[in-house]
Amino acid sequence: MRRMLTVGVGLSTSLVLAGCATNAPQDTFQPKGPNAQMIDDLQKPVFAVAGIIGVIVTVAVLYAIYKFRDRGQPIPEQTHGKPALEITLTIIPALILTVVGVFTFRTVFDLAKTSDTEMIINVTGQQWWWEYDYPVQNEYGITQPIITSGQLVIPVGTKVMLRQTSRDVIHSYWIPALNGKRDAVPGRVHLNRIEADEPGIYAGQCTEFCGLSHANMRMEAVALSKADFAKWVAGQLKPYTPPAENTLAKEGEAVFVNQCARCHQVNGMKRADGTAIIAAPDESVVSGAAPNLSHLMSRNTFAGAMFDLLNTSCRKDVWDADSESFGAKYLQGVSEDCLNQSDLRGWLRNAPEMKPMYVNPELLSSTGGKYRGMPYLGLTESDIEKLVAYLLTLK
Amino acid sequence: MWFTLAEHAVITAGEHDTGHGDHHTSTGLSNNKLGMWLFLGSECLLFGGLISTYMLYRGRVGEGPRPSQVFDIPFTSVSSFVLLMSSLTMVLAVSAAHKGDDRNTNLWVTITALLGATFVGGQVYEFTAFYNEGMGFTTSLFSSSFYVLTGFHGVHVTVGIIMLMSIVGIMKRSKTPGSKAETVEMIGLYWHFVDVVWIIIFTLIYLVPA
Amino acid sequence: MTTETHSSTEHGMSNAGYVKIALILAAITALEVATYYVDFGPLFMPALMIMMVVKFVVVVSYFMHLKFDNKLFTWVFYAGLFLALGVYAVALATFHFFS
Amino acid sequence: MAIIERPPSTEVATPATPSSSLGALKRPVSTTGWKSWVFTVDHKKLGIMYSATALFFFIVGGLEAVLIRLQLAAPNGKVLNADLYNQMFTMHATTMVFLFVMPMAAGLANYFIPLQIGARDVAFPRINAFGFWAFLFGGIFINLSWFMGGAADGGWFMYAPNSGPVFSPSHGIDFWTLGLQITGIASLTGAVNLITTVLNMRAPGMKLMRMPIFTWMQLVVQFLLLFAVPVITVALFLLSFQRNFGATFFDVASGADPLLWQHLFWIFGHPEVYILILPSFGVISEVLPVFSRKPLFGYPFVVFSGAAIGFVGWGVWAHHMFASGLGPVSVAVFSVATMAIAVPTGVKVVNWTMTLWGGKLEFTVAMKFAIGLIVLFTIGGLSGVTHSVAPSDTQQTDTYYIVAHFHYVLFGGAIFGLFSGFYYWWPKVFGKLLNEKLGTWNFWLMVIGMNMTFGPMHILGLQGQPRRMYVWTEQRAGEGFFNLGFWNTFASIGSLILTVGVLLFLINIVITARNGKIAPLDPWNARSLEWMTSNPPKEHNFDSIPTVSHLDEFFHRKYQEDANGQMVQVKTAEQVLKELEDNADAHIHMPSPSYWPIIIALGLPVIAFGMIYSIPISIVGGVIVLFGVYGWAIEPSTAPDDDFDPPTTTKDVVHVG
Ligand code: HEA
Ligand code: HEA
Ligand code: HEC
Ligand code: CUA
Ligand SMILES: [Cu+2]
Repeated sequence: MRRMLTVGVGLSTSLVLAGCATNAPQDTFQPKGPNAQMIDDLQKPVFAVAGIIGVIVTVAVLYAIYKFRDRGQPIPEQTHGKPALEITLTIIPALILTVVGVFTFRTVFDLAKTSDTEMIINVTGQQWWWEYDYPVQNEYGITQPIITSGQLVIPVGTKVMLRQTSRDVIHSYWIPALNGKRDAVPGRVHLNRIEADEPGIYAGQCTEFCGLSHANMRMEAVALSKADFAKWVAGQLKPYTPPAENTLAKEGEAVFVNQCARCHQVNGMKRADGTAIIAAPDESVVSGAAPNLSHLMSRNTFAGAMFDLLNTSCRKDVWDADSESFGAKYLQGVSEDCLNQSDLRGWLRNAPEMKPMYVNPELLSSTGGKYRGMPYLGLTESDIEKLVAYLLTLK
Repeated sequence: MWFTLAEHAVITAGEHDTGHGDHHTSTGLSNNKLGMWLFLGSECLLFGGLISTYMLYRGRVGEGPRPSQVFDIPFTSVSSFVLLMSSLTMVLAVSAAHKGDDRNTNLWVTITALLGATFVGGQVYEFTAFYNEGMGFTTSLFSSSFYVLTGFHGVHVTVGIIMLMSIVGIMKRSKTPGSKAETVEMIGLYWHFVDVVWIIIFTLIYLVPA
Repeated sequence: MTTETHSSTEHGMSNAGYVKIALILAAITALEVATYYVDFGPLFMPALMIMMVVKFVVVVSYFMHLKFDNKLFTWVFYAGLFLALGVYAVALATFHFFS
Repeated sequence: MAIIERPPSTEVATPATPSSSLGALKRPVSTTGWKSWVFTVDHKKLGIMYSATALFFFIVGGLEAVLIRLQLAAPNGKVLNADLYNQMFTMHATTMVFLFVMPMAAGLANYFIPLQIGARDVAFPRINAFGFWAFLFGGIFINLSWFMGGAADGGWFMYAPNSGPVFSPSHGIDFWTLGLQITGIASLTGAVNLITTVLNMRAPGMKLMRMPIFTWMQLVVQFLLLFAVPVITVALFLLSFQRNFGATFFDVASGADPLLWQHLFWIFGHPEVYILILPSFGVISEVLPVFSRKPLFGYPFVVFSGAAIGFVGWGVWAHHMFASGLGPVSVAVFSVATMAIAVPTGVKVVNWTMTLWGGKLEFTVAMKFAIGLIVLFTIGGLSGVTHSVAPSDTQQTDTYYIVAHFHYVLFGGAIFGLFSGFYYWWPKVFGKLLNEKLGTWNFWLMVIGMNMTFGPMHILGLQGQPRRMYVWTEQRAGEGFFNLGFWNTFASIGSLILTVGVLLFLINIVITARNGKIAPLDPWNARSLEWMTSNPPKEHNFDSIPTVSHLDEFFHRKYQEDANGQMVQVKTAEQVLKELEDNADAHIHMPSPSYWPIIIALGLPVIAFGMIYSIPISIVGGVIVLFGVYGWAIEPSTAPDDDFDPPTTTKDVVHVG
């Protein structure tokens, strides 16, 4: 039985060790906004209560097995129980839980409050990335809808209401530092409120199993100061500037129109005859959507935040920036020097190899030939070279 | 469908022979009867689930017809009435069986089976009519959940008819008159249950407007 | 639960009684169908529900002998029934079915 | 086989054999060899078969778990690809839950309920046999998918619409759905059978409040099954109709609501978790008193809290859906309802601890596992309570913190309870004692391994690692040595220790079978009726059915209070048994073996197979089932007396079944 003690001690030490570990980006005990804070205020005491009860039970059992082990004592009295004790020990937990219940009730309704919303963003999940759609909100300078993906950009200190849904299966939106999860369910709109106290990047992850690349469906929330946010909005509303003639990028544009524009929208891109090029991803993709690439280089990640658009050193620069300088660094976007060439090229070369997706034509019978994710396009290396040059112009 | 089929066959046609009256049980109740009631309790959850699904989806007709456009209340009222009356003939069969009156038992069981068959026939007719009005199994959520619910019920009735017909055959072969009384009673319980389920379906699905 | 009552064989009702009950059931059914043709106003839903429940209970109590049989059977069956009612009603309520 | 003559004689009487053919085939008559197993209706043989099959599936599920852990041992694991990984955790959970814990509990129930209530068999022996075969064929059917283009890959709760034909085009989910339908039939027939058995087949004097706790908890479990299985039956049917016949129950484009599946699944699923745990609660409520040498503390409280858990368990299912978007009212209500369940469960924990208190504890392996359960289950239960606080749960749900919770309650609870039962009842079933020394190693490696595997998952989850990820990356693992990477590796090492622990149990079985110690009649100085039989029990269990006048009847026959109020032994187990033998019933009529259960059960997977590939095959299966049902219906479950060679006299016949 002494060994049982050892195990107990070992266990509690490991828990302590855990406490002083890591700083993981998705830690649920580091709230960075009022909603997550509300949860934290509730869960900390609950964990404490649970811990204490756990210790009491464990100690009682350990004491009993030490004290009452067979030392040759006579057969004990055949007692059948003590109702008074039983009832007491039933009522105490009931009381504890009543208290917990009352606070839980309050917090549930506090978190569900929507009346003081300051900004609305539509969030749509699909296999395996998130799309953000900022409806027109003139007070933030959003005079036209902004559509982006992967990184959700919000102003600090603003109560943002996410209106969530999905285009295919159920996903779940989760930025632990800002709030708990809320599922994005096709056919339903679920509200989820977030607010960040300080500028910075907050990591998150899709947490409802959504098929092959569920593990690779990540997201990030980027909080910018109100001034920086306005700059970001202005950047997103910048009209399309075609690459200069006779550049590699211009050739890339042609490849893009050929290969990519059927799925990916680039706002303002026109054919030679001046007609707008409108993507029709619903003809090729089950969920009916592919990321809007108009301002690809304004974000730091791609493909469901699975890969960085920034190379390692530039990424570090942004992530480690203090909250003062963070905004400016983020708004720089991705320059040629900072581009994570290998992953982006890998992606264009063979996306399904980089990120498991359902694009095997033999298995597509049940989808009417539509892909789930971005297919292998069989581009040549020179096409890729051109495309990268072109994508770099999409600031 | 095979699920319910096997289930009933196993439980109802099954173990009757062990339960001859003189058995000692702790409650004094017959094993078969207790088993049957347990099973019927369980069936409540099955039909409850199907009915709830229907209730949730009855208004979701997509391009297909609405319930009120296809339902033929006079027709269904008649077939509901037929099923209700089959409960009467069933109870008369059970009553005769307990009196050891195999001749009358046979008669009432046969009539019950016929009434049941009429009901199922009506359902087949109804389904065909609906289908012709453009309400296929996969037309809409309403149609799928309607067919699944009433189809499950229809399968239950069909299984009941098979059991009724079998018991007629078995009683004819049996040497001791009245020996199958408990089996008849057991089939009766099942039959009445299927009837009460229809009582609910008729009201909730046909009479309450969506 | 240990009552030594013997199962249903001896008691129950006379055949005439069964016929009477069937007539009542038929009458209620007729009334139910009538609601389809005659406008009962706000009474419609409650009336229909009550008639449905009455028919249900009558068949179960008399034709299925629950009224005369051991309470255990009643208990087992209605446990299932009420459980079904309870869980499915709550589930539908979460879909705002009743509002 | 069917009639046992004069049991007291030391020789085993050669059983008379039925001669005529009443069904379409002659009755099977073998009393030895494989036929005596395949066609048996004996609850003890079926119990063994259930348990042996379940143990096999435990190893399958365990190997799947080890592959999962190997994949996750390091970042960007390469052991499994995404597709295989998704199949792996789906099938791991399915196998463990539906093909190991449930049937293992059913096996113990089958074997011990009749013995504990003083019956000679269950109420419906042939249905019992059918249930076993349906479970076996259902389990094989589900696993066939591995070889037919891939197993189910939607997670064990198979949320729609991800489980629909578009998003899971392989046949894996079809096999899963239909296979579970078949094992569901097994559970349902088992429930009807065992409830009837417990209510109707008790020995004289065995009032409900004198029933051993294991039987009580199983009774609650069977009621839960009775009412929960049809709910998942509905869900599975809807899914099958969608996948195989084009219905659109979960297809959003047609207006469906995916939350319907979640409700149906969890209305079943939450009672299911109590179906998994209560048998083990029952086992340790037997084991703790025996090795504490005093009665279970607060027997009525334990009974009623078990029933209360069963009851309240129906009202909390939506706690699995706190993040699903139910709306604050539902969330708040279900949150508080969930907390309520901790109260009756706490009653049990208190009573077990109080049973130890003041006892004379003997730490056999069975006892060690039982005590292990108290502590480990409490840890899991308490993390459950932290989930029940809905706002916190939105941070926890679908992370490894949940995985930690349910492995503590399932492994530390359900499985420790079952292992306690194995060590406790092994001598009863096989007449030999499992090796205690090896068992002690088995226990400690399992305790250490399980804490190493699942303990760190609390940390992983709370630091934000979601579940069901085929890979994790350094990028989200945090800094420092003790980052998530460390704990992932640590957990994987733990799972290997756990494997060794389980392996020792398998080795123990082999060693015991080869040259284990022959068990004395009453090796543990036990208290309940199943020990008032020989080891292993005779085919008819009891020579004469005992009349019960106490809770812990066996103990009270052995021990009585002396003048000073001290318990003293007045009889040995041998003497108690001798008394039963002396009053032996002269002529015991046991249910006869039958071909039909296995034939009907065989038809089911054939039907299911046809539903996936081609309807005519289903029709063949249907014909097999019908044929079996008819054979069954016209064959009396107990061969009549004139059906024997030579015919027996009907005088003094004791009917069973
Ligand atoms: C054996 C199976 C088992 C058991 C017994 C339990 C028991 C409990 N479970 Fe668990 N649970 C699972 C198996 C089980 N669970 C599984 C498999 C899942 C995940 C499914 C999936 O997603 O794949 C799950 C998930 C799960 C969730 C959903 C989490 C999520 O996905 O977000 C929740 C939420 O409330 C929950 C709560 C509880 C509670 C409150 C109990 C209570 O019954 C626990 C009660 C016990 C105690 C509390 C300890 C002893 C009590 C005392 C010592 C008294 C004093 C205590 C207090 C005052 C607190 N469980
Ligand atoms: C009773 C239920 C039960 C049991 C016993 C277990 C046991 C184990 N489980 Fe499992 N688990 C679940 C139920 C269970 N699990 C459920 C419900 C899920 C959720 C799935 C989902 O999300 O859909 C899950 C998910 C789950 C995950 C999460 C996967 C993910 O979300 O991505 C992990 C990861 O580590 C895991 C690990 C383990 C391990 C290491 C064991 C170990 O305890 C296993 C120990 C057993 C063995 C190791 C077998 C030993 C024997 C041998 C190996 C013998 C070898 C013999 C020869 C060679 C002859 N389980
Ligand atoms: C058949 C549709 C389809 C075609 C054609 C296609 N893509 Fe994609 N693309 C997608 C989908 C779907 C995604 C999202 C995949 C994911 O993240 O899981 C995607 C993602 C991307 C991303 C990451 C965007 C982000 O914000 O995360 C880039 C960059 C990209 N594609 C570039 C291209 C280029 C360049 C081409 C042409 C050479 C191309 N795609 C052709 C469907 C397509
Ligand atoms: Cu999207 Cu998981
Ligand atoms: Cu639960």
